[in-house]
Amino acid sequence: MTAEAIELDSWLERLPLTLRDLLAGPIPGPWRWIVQDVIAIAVVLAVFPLLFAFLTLAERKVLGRIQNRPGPNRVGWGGILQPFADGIKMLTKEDIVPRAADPVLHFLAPVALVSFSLLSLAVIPYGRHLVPLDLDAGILYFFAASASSELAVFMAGWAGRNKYSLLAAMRALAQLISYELPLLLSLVPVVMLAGTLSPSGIVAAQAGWSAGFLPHWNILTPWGLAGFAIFMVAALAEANRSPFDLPEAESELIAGHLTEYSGFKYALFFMAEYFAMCALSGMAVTLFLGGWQAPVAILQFVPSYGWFAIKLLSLLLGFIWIRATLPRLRIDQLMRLAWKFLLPLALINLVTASFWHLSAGWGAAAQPLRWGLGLALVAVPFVVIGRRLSTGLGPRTYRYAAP
Amino acid sequence: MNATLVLLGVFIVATAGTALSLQNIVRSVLLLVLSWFGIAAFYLWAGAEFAAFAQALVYGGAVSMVVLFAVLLTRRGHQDATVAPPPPGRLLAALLAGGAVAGIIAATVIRTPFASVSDEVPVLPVRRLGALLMGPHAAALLVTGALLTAALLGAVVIAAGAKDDKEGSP
Amino acid sequence: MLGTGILKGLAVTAKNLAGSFHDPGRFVTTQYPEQRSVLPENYRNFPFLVAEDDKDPMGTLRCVACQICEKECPPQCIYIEKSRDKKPDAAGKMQLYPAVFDIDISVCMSCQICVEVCPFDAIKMDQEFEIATDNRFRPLLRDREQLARSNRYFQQVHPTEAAEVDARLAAARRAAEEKAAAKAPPPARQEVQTKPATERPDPPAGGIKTEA
Amino acid sequence: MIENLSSPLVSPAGARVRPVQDAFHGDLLEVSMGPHHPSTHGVFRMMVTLDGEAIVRLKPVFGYLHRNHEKLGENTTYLGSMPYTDRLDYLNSMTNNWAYALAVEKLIGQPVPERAEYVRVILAELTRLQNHTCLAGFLMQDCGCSGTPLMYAFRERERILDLFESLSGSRMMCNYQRFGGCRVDPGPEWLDAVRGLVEGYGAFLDEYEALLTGNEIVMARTQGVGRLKPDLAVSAGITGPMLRAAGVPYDIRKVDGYGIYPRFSFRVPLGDHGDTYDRYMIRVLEARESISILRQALKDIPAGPIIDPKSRLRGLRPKAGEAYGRIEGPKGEIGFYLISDGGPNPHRYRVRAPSFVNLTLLEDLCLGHTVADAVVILGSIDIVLGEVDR
Repeated sequence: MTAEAIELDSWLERLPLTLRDLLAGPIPGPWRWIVQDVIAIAVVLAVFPLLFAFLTLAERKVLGRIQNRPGPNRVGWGGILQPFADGIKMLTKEDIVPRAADPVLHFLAPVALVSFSLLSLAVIPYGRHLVPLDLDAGILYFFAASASSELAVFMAGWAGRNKYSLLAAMRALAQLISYELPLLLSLVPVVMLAGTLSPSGIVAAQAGWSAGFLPHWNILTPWGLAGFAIFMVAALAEANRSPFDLPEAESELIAGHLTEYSGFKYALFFMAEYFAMCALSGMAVTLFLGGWQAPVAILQFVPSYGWFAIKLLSLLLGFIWIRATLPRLRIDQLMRLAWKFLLPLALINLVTASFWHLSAGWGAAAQPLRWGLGLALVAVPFVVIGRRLSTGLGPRTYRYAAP
Repeated sequence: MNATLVLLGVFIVATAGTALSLQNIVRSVLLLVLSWFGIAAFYLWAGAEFAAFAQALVYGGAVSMVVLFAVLLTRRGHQDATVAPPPPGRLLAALLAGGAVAGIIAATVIRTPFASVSDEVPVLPVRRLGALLMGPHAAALLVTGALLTAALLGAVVIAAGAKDDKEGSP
Repeated sequence: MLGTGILKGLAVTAKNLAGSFHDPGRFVTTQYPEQRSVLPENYRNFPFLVAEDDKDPMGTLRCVACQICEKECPPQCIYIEKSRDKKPDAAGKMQLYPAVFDIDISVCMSCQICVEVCPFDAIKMDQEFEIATDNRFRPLLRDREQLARSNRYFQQVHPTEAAEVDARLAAARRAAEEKAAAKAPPPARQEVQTKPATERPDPPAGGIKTEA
Repeated sequence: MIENLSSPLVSPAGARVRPVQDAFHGDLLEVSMGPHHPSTHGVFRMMVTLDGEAIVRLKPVFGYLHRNHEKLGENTTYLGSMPYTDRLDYLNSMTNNWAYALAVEKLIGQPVPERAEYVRVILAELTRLQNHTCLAGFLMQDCGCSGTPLMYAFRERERILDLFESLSGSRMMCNYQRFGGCRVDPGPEWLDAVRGLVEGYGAFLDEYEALLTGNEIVMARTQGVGRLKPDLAVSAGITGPMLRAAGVPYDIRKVDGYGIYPRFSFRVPLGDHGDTYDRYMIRVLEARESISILRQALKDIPAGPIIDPKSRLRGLRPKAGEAYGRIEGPKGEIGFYLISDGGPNPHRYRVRAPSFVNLTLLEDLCLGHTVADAVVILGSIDIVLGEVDR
């Protein structure tokens, strides 16, 4: 930690640490780190389910407001207790296990899905001192945890022994696997330029402001912008969110791989989906939006975990906003988008990032040229591949019958 | 011998063993995937974080999907539904092959001098790993890369070919 | 260029999100039990029988049991039994009255054809829609007493239509009186028991459920 | 034109479609969608046979909402059937009423006063506006939007239904037209309310198109999906926006010129590809034409009686004969064919429902497409089960 960072540690910044030491203080030496880890786990297990609860409420309220209606406002003041009402309803609902189902897999699927998505929450740096698990290969751990959630989706689809849920499970797998590639490739430039796989290292690499108000976030570079866009689109697909929520598309295969689930297991699936959404947007914040860094130097009095929360919530709001606006893509279009559009763009983004890295030494005069070239390297393939991909689609003009 | 090592070894062998014995093929595949996660846990115990997460990501995420897709998409043809009892010759050949492979492995295990397990294990930071991979071991990395790409292209060609056969037979 | 259409769509939803907080045009929900939307005057729900006088509804029903509405009602949900005796109606003429007048409002589709074909303006459409019941047979079969409402209630519910009907009835009554007066001027004019026009402000009768 | 199903079909999208073996042993998947599938616009069922993702055979099954409408018509008086016509295409009761009134007026040669003709045109175009707006909402709901376009469409539809309620007494079951005119005279303040709505509707359509028409995902999901060739459409008797989207210039308002439509100048938009996107766009363009018709009608609506004084409400006994009255409903040609034998009840009461006829081509449009497309194609045909099953 640089000297300047230490004296910046206001008491608010160190609050979580002081609280933890307060709790873990009396425990004798060797057992203390276990208690500290248990506290960290307890905090994550408390914060994220609560965030999930109020996220469902926020989603229904924002969706309602976009559709000119109030959203839930009957339970509690302004609908604040709605998530708990939903929770109780889900708990009291009957949990039907189909006779032909494979009971072990049927039970294991939601449990596995939730546990894998919870695992991936362990490495995201929520604040300057708030990293539950500071791993050297944290980014790899994150994607290892979220990659095995495909297994649980397959288990859910297969265990139900239902023709629709199996079809939907196969679609879900195809979608998850083909979007894993652009997801990972879009973060490779970040790792390359930050030189480390550890999330806190990446956040530290984005520290500092040039001229006081321009933060060194990755998104404020041409390759960062493209990488962020690809990462968000792929994150939408990984979390089965709006334009890609094919697996549980109501208009086609009823409830996809969730058809055979009811009661609290059904709620667990949605909890897992929201955890995956939070985890992926947390990772997007860490990689591209400078983690817990403040946007402007003078605003540093706000604690670091505050900035992380603001960025995370704004990304989640973006997820909800997109869900309210866009229709769903068909399975073949979804695949074509992943393999023929996002993947090539992600690969070209590597070239842009390397150009950006090599041209770091250019003088101030050459900055506009550097930016121009960087943006061209991003925009030109986008337009060319975009036009080739959407041949035959486009706005049309209509003629009128002769009177 | 270290207790956790034994525990992990038993876990891996047990899950792989029961995977072989199960009737329900999907459950056996899932048990196999569990044993892969056991191997990842072993790497973690051994202090190789990078290898553990790579194992979990590659095997737990991708290879398990390939195996499951293969299990689901191969259709049992009518002819191989009933498994004919193995003629005595085939049984003998199986024993021979199995014995030979087991013998070679046992021989190498016995003859190689294992270094004594020292307590502190040097934890390699990922950056150092990267330098090593790109430096002295670059050739090995590129060869495996080329091999994997060739395998992938071969699979695509075979799969594309298979679609035509399916089209032909009504 | 790919993506501009999506951005325009996002802009529209953002405008609606912002608009829903200040622009009434973009926040259309009326919170029903607390707020109520104003019903237009022409709104029609199930029919009711018009009675001239609040205090004695059964005595002053305009309906003369001519059964035209029973025949014309498409789903046939009206059942009328004529009375044996006669009683004087508002214009003093001796008329029959319905001994039984049932409407099964679970069958009625409130198409108001009965109102259209009734020559005596005896049946009009009500505007009360909060009539949920826990049993779908007996409470939904309304008999004469439940159907009767006073003309005052009719004036509250459909003001313009009621005014026009009252004017027409008053004119018809005056014409009947002149004709009666012209037809029998020589004999001593017997006391005309006709009730004066209903403009006389009646105190709201307790018996009939009048709109508060 | 439509060969029998056993011979191999080449679907419009060019995908080679193999004849159907028995569905249970080949690698075909028999999927039954409906009758209470969330996206079949009411009780309608599609028996879809899938070869992998592509549809090989689609058998529509309907009749779940059959209410014996036409037999009922034969046992009720001419006036008694009028409220039942509201329940045919329950989204557009005003145009159903007008078609039935037109048929009876042709049967008995009943003249209709000027003001009633203008009010009928105004109400028909208002119905067309709300129907086309709802269609776009439902179509986007089938494409997977989570309700936003549908809620905007219903927000505007409620404004139009409030106008119907303040005029006829009920939002959807108006029962407003009579033989020889209309039942209630719209007051000046009602006409001002309609003028206010018509002025604001253009802006709403612009905002709606900004949300949907340029949207790349909407274009990807609907362009080239369910392509309908003009000659197939004509031979199958398709009418309405679906026919005009295929490029055939046939609009009964121009062809028959019934009512006073020849007095208004409006254009008939035509599509070139006949796919789902064209069907959506044609309806939006027609909505804009309806706005211009409404402006013209509202400008010069005359005073005068709303119903012909000599028109008979009860005891209508037309001379023996037959008549077929048809109008350009929002979904296509809705017609009533009446045979009277002099009695108070029609001898034969037949309804030509556009949704029913347009639905016959569902399989031809869906061959070779995926299940997700079939749902979108069904949405673009714009069927209402009340009218299909009668």
